[in-house]
Amino acid sequence: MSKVLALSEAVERFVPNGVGLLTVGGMHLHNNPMALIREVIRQDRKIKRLLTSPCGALNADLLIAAGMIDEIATSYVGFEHIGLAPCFRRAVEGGTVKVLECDEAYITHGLYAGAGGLPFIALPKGIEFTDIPKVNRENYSFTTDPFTGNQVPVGAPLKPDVALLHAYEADTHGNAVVAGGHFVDRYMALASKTVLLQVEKVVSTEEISKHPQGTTIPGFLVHAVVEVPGGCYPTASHGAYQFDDQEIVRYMNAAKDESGAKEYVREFVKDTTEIEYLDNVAGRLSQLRYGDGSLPVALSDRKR
Amino acid sequence: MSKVLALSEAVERFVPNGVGLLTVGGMHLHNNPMALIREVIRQDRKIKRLLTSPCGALNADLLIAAGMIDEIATSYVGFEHIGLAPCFRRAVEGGTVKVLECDEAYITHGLYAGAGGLPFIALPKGIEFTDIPKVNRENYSFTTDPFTGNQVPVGAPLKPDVALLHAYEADTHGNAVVAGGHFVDRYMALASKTVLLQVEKVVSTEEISKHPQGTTIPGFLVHAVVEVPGGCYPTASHGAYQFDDQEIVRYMNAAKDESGAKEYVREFVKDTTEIEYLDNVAGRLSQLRYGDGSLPVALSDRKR
Amino acid sequence: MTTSSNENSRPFSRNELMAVELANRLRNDDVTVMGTASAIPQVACRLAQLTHAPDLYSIAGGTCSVNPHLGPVVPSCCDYDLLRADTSLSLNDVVLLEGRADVLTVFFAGGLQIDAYGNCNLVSVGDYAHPALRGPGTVGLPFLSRVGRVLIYTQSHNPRTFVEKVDFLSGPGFLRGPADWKAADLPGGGPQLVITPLCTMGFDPDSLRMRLETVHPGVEVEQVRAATGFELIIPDSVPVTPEPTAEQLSIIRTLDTNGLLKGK
Amino acid sequence: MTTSSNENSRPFSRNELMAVELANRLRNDDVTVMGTASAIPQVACRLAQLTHAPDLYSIAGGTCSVNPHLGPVVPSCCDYDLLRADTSLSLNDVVLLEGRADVLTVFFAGGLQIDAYGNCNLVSVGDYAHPALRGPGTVGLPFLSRVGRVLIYTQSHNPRTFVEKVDFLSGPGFLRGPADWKAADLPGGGPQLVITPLCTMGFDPDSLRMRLETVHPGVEVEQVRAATGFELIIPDSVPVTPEPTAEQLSIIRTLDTNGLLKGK
Repeated sequence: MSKVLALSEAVERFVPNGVGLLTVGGMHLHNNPMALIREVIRQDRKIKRLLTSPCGALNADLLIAAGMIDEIATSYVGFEHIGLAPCFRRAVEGGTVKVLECDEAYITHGLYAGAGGLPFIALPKGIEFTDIPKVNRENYSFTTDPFTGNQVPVGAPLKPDVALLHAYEADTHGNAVVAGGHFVDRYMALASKTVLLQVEKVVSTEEISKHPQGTTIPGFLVHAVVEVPGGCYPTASHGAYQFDDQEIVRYMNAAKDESGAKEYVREFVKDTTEIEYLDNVAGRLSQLRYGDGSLPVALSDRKR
Repeated sequence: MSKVLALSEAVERFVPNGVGLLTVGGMHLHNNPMALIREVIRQDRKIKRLLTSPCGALNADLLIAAGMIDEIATSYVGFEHIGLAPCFRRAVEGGTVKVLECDEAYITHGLYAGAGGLPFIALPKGIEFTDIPKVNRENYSFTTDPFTGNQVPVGAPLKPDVALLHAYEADTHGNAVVAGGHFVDRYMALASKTVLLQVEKVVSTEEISKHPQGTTIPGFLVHAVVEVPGGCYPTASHGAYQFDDQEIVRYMNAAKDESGAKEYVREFVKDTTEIEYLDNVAGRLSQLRYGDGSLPVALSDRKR
Repeated sequence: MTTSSNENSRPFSRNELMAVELANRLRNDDVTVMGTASAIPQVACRLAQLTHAPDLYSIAGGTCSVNPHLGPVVPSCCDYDLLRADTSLSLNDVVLLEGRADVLTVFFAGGLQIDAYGNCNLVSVGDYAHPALRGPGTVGLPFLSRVGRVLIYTQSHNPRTFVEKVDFLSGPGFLRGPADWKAADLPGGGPQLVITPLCTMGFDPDSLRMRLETVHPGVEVEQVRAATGFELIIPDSVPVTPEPTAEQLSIIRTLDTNGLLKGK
Repeated sequence: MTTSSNENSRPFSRNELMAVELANRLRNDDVTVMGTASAIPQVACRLAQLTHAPDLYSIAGGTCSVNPHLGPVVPSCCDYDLLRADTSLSLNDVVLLEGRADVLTVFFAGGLQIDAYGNCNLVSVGDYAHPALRGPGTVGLPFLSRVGRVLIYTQSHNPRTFVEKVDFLSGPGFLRGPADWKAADLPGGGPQLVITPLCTMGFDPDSLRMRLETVHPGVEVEQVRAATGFELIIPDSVPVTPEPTAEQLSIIRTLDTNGLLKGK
């Protein structure tokens, strides 16, 4: 039974409006599942709480720009070397989006706990000397280490209702190959109740099974596969194309104030179908594609 | 600086006599680091406590046959479809080796905790309804889940002093590629203070770096690399050769009583150098090699 | 094991019958996991995939390959050959999912001892401190408490294996019965099925004790009763287990080119 | 940032000087980790590998490749190009090792605010509930408490960055000083070095407060004092930071074919 769906149908069926905890894959400006995120905005599926990878970027900021989220659990939202994320910054400074302050170790260990049905996860020494647990008592707490008697910091398990993830390719069952960096996307898939996957291309199971150990996400965790070549744009898709720093800067400039942000979302998301959007950026995308010669990981290797 | 050492020197330098917690890689009759284990026996390096993967096999039973260990933390020692492990069975029934009864989930999560400096690991619901935590209060305990107020089972972190592991190949720095099943060997490497690696062959860093994501164990965790082609025999080396069920049966028959076990150890380990031993079994090994045509994972794929 | 005199004349082995019985209980939306020495459930899952359950996923614990293609069937759950498969996970991933309790729907279990409530024991027989028989250890059996359906299979149907109460509980079944089971509020669905060389058993929904369902061709009910070390619930009428179809046997033999299941 | 008038006439940029200063503090047995926007420490590590520290390991947090070959240097820590490397880990593996506290010896840190005791803040400036400036978030900075040596670098040396006490402590330095630091008994060695476009600073072993070590060529001690928002310990004699050697510059430029470090 094929799980390949049109972008609109995948979001309609699997992202309920008001979803409790939704997580978005990718890290910094890489492998952000932008096509899925744009469709969530088009369909106005509000998100109660967003969870990012240890470094969220446009995947979080665009959702904030569109007024989609109430709360964000994150250890970082920004555009790395390019600058701060304008809507995240404004929303937090203005108190319109609540932050559940996390750190990278908690996000990865918390997803491990969520994936494994662990009631909570004990954390390595150190976090209790920061201000983070003081401002986020929902995700951090303390308990007794019964082996030593010490009070130690612990984190709550992270169990997203829905994960929006990008992979390089998948078969119709959702068995997916991630090229390049894996970030915490696999743990998001393992920990989430529902997984939507956007891919550069759908391939045969025969092709996938030539490299059984290259598959990062097993199909039984995946609910929908959406084929959207270019769908990470303007972020990078490892193995396919680099991020577009010019478009990121354009977004940052446009989103300097709230009305500019709303206008950007209207023009490039709400008033544009995904196909139109990707048609319009096809020229930029072709310039950003990794050339065969310059591939750091050859195509024959990316399946590892 | 090359970490490649002769088998004898690697054990001399890095396995102290009376080592507190030593762990052996591989699972069932696959990827057991037998050359390292035979050398530990030859050098009479006693082990206070042995930790196996979720399924120990000859890697544990031969050490027991040779009288090397006082205690064993394990969830299984046996020869899978072939039968029970004779020396483990006899030693536990006779009370000469103490068992720290573990389950598979605790061993993997406990190594995760050890690798990550977590003070302990909360376990998923279920283990508390078995008799296992009742008979092993050193590794299992209970504490309060501060997010729910429930008492929940927890496990102590597993932090081996020394890990003996097998990999298909490594460079002189110890960057290692594991072919086929990974079992929990990587977590053993991440959690152990000292890692000794036996490999089928040493390759160049240039070769390794052609497939950076195929490397399972990073060199900075590895203290010694020993090149012993055939060194897993009579267990399997994934990517190289199948296990020898005939030799396992011969061992099981020989080790039916304690004097037979001691005699086997004397003949095939103590009175034989590793080179002599592998010379003697070269004929069998050549029959057990995976033929090119029958390779389930082609040589070009094993580096994934 | 007691076998009937005309056993060898049948066109299928007991192992093949057990694999088919298991396969018949699998569903198209199942995600199954199996452990040590799992040739029979491996064949059952592949058979189901190739017949009524094409979308079923099966995970070979050990290598943790997903949907191994088999052909040949291999005796070890960690075999390199199992990596001829659709995809593959890491052992740690599988252990994680075994904790999630809402993804994996079937586990194939067994034991040195299996008791009237489907509790399993792979650890030791007799007093734990001074065991009469030390088994290999529990491996992942505590997972039984968290999986959708536990399907138990064993090649030993005798009073030493089937006991009123396991000497050491390492794989939770219905614990000590309904009150205990309800109080435990475990995420799993508990044991559903026990398949042996003699018969197929289920569990009585009220008492949660083992109940005979069918006897295999050539086996008498009395034989089963005598081979069981506790009071088995035996309905008035006990049908005979359906025989494997020609198609099922043909598929099994295409997979099992080494004849691992032919033996018995 | 204050720059001296003859800055542009020097044969190296401030970024190149900072990379060399960092490289000079790295040892052959180091295992280093770096995070977000880490072009400067990436170059520092590769430079060290190609000169005095061939056995050093460097981990690019993000992709988690080990010993990226660079050429070109890339601005993002998650770049696909970083996978042109010796080997690679998963992010989860690196997070685990950051907890072990006995494997990773160097972390390159920074902050919106860095205080007199080397505590870092990447989260927010002003009242946390109503921040004057919301930063991106702390990422992995709590790891500072567990790593052998923290090497801090920043491209902003001004009184807003260098403050007496961070408004939000997200990366532990020496906390509130010797008593606090001793009581905490953290596994890490604490901050060792702070490199800015103006100078290199260390920490006074008694007070654990920041202390000027060297001023970069063309920078006056008074400039540093004025650019620092707390009372910096300034020794009687402050040498000038050694200039990069021709060999060091040549290596950097072979790696940095995109000229990322050339800017400033």
